[in-house]
Amino acid sequence: MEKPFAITLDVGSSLANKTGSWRTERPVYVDRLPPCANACPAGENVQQWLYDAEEGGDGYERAWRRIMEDNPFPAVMGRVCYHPCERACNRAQLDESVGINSVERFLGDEAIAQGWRVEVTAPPSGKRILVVGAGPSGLSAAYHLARLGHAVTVVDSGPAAGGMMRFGIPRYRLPREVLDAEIQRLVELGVTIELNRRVTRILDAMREGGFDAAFLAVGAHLGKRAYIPAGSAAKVLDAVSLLRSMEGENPPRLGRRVAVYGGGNTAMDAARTAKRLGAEEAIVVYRRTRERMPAHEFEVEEAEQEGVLMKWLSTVKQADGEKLVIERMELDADGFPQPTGELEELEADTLVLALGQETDLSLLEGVPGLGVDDGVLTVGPNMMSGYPGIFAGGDMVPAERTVTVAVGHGKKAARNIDAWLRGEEDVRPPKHELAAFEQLNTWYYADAPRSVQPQLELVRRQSTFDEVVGGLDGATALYEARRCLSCGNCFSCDNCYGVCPDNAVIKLGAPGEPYAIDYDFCKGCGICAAECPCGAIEMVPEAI
Amino acid sequence: MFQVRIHGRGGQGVVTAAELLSVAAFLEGREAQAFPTFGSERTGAPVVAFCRIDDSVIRVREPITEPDALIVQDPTLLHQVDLFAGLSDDGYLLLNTGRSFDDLGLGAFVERFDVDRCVTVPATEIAREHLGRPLPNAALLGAFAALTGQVSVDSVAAAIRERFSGPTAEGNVTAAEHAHARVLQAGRASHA
Amino acid sequence: MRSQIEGSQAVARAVALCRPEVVSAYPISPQTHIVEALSDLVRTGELSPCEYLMVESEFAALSAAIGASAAGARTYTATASQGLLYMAEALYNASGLGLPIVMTIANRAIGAPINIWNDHSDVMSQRDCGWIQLFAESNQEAVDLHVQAFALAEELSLPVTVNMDGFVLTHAVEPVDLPSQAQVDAFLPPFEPRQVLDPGEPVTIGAMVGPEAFTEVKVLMHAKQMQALDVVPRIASDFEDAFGRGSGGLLRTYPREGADTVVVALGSVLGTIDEVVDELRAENVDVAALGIRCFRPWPLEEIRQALQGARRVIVLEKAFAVGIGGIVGQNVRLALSGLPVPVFDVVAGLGGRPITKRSLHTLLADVLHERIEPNQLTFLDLDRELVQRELHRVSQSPRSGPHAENILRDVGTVAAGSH
Amino acid sequence: MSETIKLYQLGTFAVGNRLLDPDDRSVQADVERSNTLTSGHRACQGCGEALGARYVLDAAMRATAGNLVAANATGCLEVFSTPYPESSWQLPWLHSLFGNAPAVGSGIAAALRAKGRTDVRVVAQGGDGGTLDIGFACLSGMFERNDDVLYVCYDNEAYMNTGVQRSGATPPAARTANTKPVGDEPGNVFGQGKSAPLIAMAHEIPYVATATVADLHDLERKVERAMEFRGARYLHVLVPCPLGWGSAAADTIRIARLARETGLFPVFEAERGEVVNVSKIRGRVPVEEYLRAQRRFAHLFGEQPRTDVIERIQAGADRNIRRFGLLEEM
Repeated sequence: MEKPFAITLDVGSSLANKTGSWRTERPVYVDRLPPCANACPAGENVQQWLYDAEEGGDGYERAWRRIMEDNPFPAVMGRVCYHPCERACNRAQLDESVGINSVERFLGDEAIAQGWRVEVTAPPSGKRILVVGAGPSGLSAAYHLARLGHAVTVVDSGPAAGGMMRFGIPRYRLPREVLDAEIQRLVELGVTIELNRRVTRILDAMREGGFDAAFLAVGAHLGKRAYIPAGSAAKVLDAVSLLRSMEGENPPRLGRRVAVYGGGNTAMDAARTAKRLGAEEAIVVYRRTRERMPAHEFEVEEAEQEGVLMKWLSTVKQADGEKLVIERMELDADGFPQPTGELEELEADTLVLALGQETDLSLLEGVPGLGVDDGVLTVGPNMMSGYPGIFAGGDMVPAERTVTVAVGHGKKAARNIDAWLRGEEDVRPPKHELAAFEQLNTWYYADAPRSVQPQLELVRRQSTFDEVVGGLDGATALYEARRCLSCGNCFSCDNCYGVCPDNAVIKLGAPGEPYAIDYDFCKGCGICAAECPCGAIEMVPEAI
Repeated sequence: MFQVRIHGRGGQGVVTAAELLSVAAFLEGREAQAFPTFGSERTGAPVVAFCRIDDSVIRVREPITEPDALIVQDPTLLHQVDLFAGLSDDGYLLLNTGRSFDDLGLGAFVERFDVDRCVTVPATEIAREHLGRPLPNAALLGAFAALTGQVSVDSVAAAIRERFSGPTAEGNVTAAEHAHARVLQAGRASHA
Repeated sequence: MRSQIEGSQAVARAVALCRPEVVSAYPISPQTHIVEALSDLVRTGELSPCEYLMVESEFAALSAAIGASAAGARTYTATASQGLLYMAEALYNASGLGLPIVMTIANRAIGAPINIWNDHSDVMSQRDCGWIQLFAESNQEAVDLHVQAFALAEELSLPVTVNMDGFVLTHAVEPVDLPSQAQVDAFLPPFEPRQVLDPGEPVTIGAMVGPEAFTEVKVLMHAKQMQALDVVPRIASDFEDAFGRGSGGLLRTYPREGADTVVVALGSVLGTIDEVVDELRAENVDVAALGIRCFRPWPLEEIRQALQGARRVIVLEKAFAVGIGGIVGQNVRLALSGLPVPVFDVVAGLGGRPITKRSLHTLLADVLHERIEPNQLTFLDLDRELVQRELHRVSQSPRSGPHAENILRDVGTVAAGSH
Repeated sequence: MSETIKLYQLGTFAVGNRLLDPDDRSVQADVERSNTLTSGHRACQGCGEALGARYVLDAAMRATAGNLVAANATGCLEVFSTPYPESSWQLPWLHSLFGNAPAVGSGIAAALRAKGRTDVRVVAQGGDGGTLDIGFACLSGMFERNDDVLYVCYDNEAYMNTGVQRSGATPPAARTANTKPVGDEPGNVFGQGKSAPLIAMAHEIPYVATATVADLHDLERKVERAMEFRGARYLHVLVPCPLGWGSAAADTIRIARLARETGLFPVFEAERGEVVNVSKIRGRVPVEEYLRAQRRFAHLFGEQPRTDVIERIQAGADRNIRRFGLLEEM
């Protein structure tokens, strides 16, 4: 074609005009720390495994394996974790938090159903490690150490592995076949578990077994006994023993009316168990108000649904025969309960004490350099006690006593033990800046109310130990996973690629690095950053 | 060159008459040029059209100020426009009326012309009769052919048939032929 | 084939023979009959393939033509008078983009006062819009020029106007020899656009050009239009070979060059002038007529050649530039610059006033007997008394200055000295 | 169940979607997108028109398998895209004049019809001034002849190319270079902003739609829908202008979104003169939030806030909401 000078031009010739020189600010892709991951005591990369799960199908296994990097018990976690991740979730400020816990449970159950397994990733280190206590913390440590190539022996005084997961949490919250399946995975990984064996002197045990290091996680199994005058006929026992005895052949006899003294989750477990054991009346006696109960709201609600009664602002003064003497309390200005002297009687065949638990530190006798504070062993930030080579975690160290915290301790200890054995320190990269809700552009997230997990009908909850809360089906789990806002991390939505008025965003499509800015043409308008749904683009001033 | 000026009112087919006349001449192998006085005349307004007939190419394009023949389609114009301006004493005058020049008070005026060259024809009636509509132009062209001999009535008929078709064409042709015959008779009568 | 036909009809048929693919037009007297006839030919399928666009204004008519031409279609439109002015913006655009559109202008006066009759004010107002401008003196020539115009436009990739006097030609019924389709097809090859909007070979047409290149673009436009001075005569002679009839070209002289007195004019008035020339020559007055058929580009050399032997030149034009005078006259003077040939500017036929042989005889007599001075703006058949009265009345007002009196003198009033 | 899932990946709001089939994704999510208006153009930072034009033409290019020709009116779009010696266009493109783009489009369409190239489609485009004011007659004529042209008006509500003068689309109270920000009637004194879409509908052409650069999927869908029709079609796209509106370059899309969510700019589709689809407001916003984001309305929020004017503008938004049923419950 004959093109008249200047009047007619070749198409696309403006590519010669590099408009990037106009720019005063440049967009830069960033990764921010999602609040969920930040809040997870087990240090799970929650957002990442949700991202994998969003694809469904193979994504489920990828998601599960990603959980397994940090936590060997997804199915258990999906049931017993009090999911602080969901309290931190930014989506809560949009509608409702993402049901992370329910998705995790779905993935855990899917793994059991599909028989997914994990392998040891590292070559054998030749090191032997003794883990005392087969609870969540001990097993978690054993799992991670084994995957790091160490030979691990777990010793537990009890008849079965699981610790509080088995002897503290009722089966209606954690069916045993689920627990067994996930523990079995550890055994298949090569972890040796010796049951019904008590370690009395840790240093002897290590020397005799030729262990290079030890991780102690004996938990806190001794129920606290408050002094309560009790007549000979009075039947008083502590919640821990009650719950443990549920795992034995013959369940305990509690009578028609059971009083549980205490306000923690264990108290709720005890009361609900009593109800299931046939008690016509299970009543929780607590010296403060409901608001001040340490038990989680949902536990209290479920207990009440099942007919458990609550008696607030009350202390047990005395127990004998078939009745308790109760003193009414009132809260002072600081919210502490003060006796009023007003007494009343309460019919009760059994009094269950749920006043917290203590740790048995006897196995540490003779170990030099240890610090003990308020009945628990103090450890450093690397989970090592005052005695080199002896690490500890879970309920026996100062921390919130939850399964998830314990599992987290196990992982952290394992990493540190591994490093210590190599004469190194376990150094983690600094954490990214937290992804705040204000950094999101939530317009781009379509409305999606949280999905609800099914619950067992009441009759069966009151009479059987069947699991109360049901799991999500595949579609719902997928839906729930996709409610994730991917705070602070690109999820390849193509928005930046699409909204740039200068076509200055290049789509690479590479995993983890889906886009790049074409600084030849980017004028720095900032639309990409403003319209990034998840706040993964930052505008940085150009040095001029 | 023979120059014709046609006067009438908008809607009477004045321009068409000039054009038909030029076509008739063309069909006889002669050069002809027809054109209207251009304007935005509407029905009823005075209209003038011109036609030149020659044996050589016609180059001049001025309006005809000194016609050899004058066709007046509507006698009521007599009192409005200077119809006869530029018409020489040996010019032809064809007037559409059922009455005589005397009746119209033109007796004195037409005396300066050759009596054989001044004719009145009731073209409108003839048109009503044969065409069914008061469109006098075809009849007048027939009369013109008889009066001036510039074109034959057959050429006029051919021109009409070229322009129109069906009953309209035939009605106009009949009207033209009727008027033609009538003028010839009148001519013979006047010499008798 | 020769037929007795109205000018507009003849032109419409000639255009149809050129097989335009798009015709877009808006009605305005006296051009209307042409596009009416074309729309009819499209409707009946006689002209096919062809799209007839009945647009909402002349501006749209030419704009649509621009689009159609840029899309590679042979494109035609027609207008007159105010319509041409309403097109003004698009006229420059079409020529600037180099789109070979052919447009008939049925020349007509421009208001105010509103006047629907013939003169050349319309085209003269747009004489420098970059279009090639041809003038027809008869309907036969109008027909022939349209056929040549498409060839010319498409060879140079420039738009061309064919000017024919409104009513005088458009509404005149006279013999015209219309060529056959085969003849025209043989003479006019299918349109092959220089640049075209084609998804197969996309280009950006109509870029914004800044000071760095605008001058060059304009110079190239000028050079391109000047090429027409070679192409127009060549096409005219090709046409004569093909159709056995001389038509078009840059100029024509009647009866021959070298006369003492030459009357220069454009368009249909030339026929009347030729008559007068013959009559005067019969009286042994050595006079000739020079017709300008291509006004833009201005055939300066050819005109200089044609007139250099004359003792006097009378430019008779149907428009004038208010505030200065003759337009064609100025152009002729430019062609004669340096030669001792006096030029008489005569404005005639404004707003449809007939240009009669009588008036022309008077004019020539006045010139030959030196009753008119050269370089004095003369108006043919001017009602001097009326103008004098009016100018005189105005001259009484304190607002009038010496120029008003000069005009009084120009129109021959003697009142000037009295104050 | 999963089919009904409507989240960000499957959502209507984000441009692309890693979980969708490539066919369901936005043209703009495609690495192979045509970039019909490509980089290197001289539009201002954050130009809504540049963004809107690329979406419209890329969608039209896809809908026509690349058989597309564009006619462009004079204005920012033409000036910033074709300064000699560089063009940003990647399709056959013609600029003629300010007021004649619709007629030029008609001419191109006529030529293509005559040449039997009806597979090649025509887009004519211009700004609000070229469309609603100087080009209005040509637009109406093109509609009335129902020529096979998609006309796209990129509405930034004033003459931006010449320095932000009032146009027929300038909304009430908006400050422009030739409307005073002070006095009893600050900003644009008269008019509601000529509603070209309603006028287009009055021509009963096959398809009329409005869209904004805030919902780019919707914009693309409407272009694709428009290309399914033969005859005259009109698409009116709201494209915020950071320069003329006095808004942050990064806010271009947000402001377009606010225009929609306030009800000031109703987003709908009409076929043969009848509204067939309305984009409901997702989260209704008071006009004040929209107005405050733009300096052209700053004079309404001075020492004496012009609550009266703001209320009048709110009333206009409410009328739109009523007239077009922009709220779910309506």
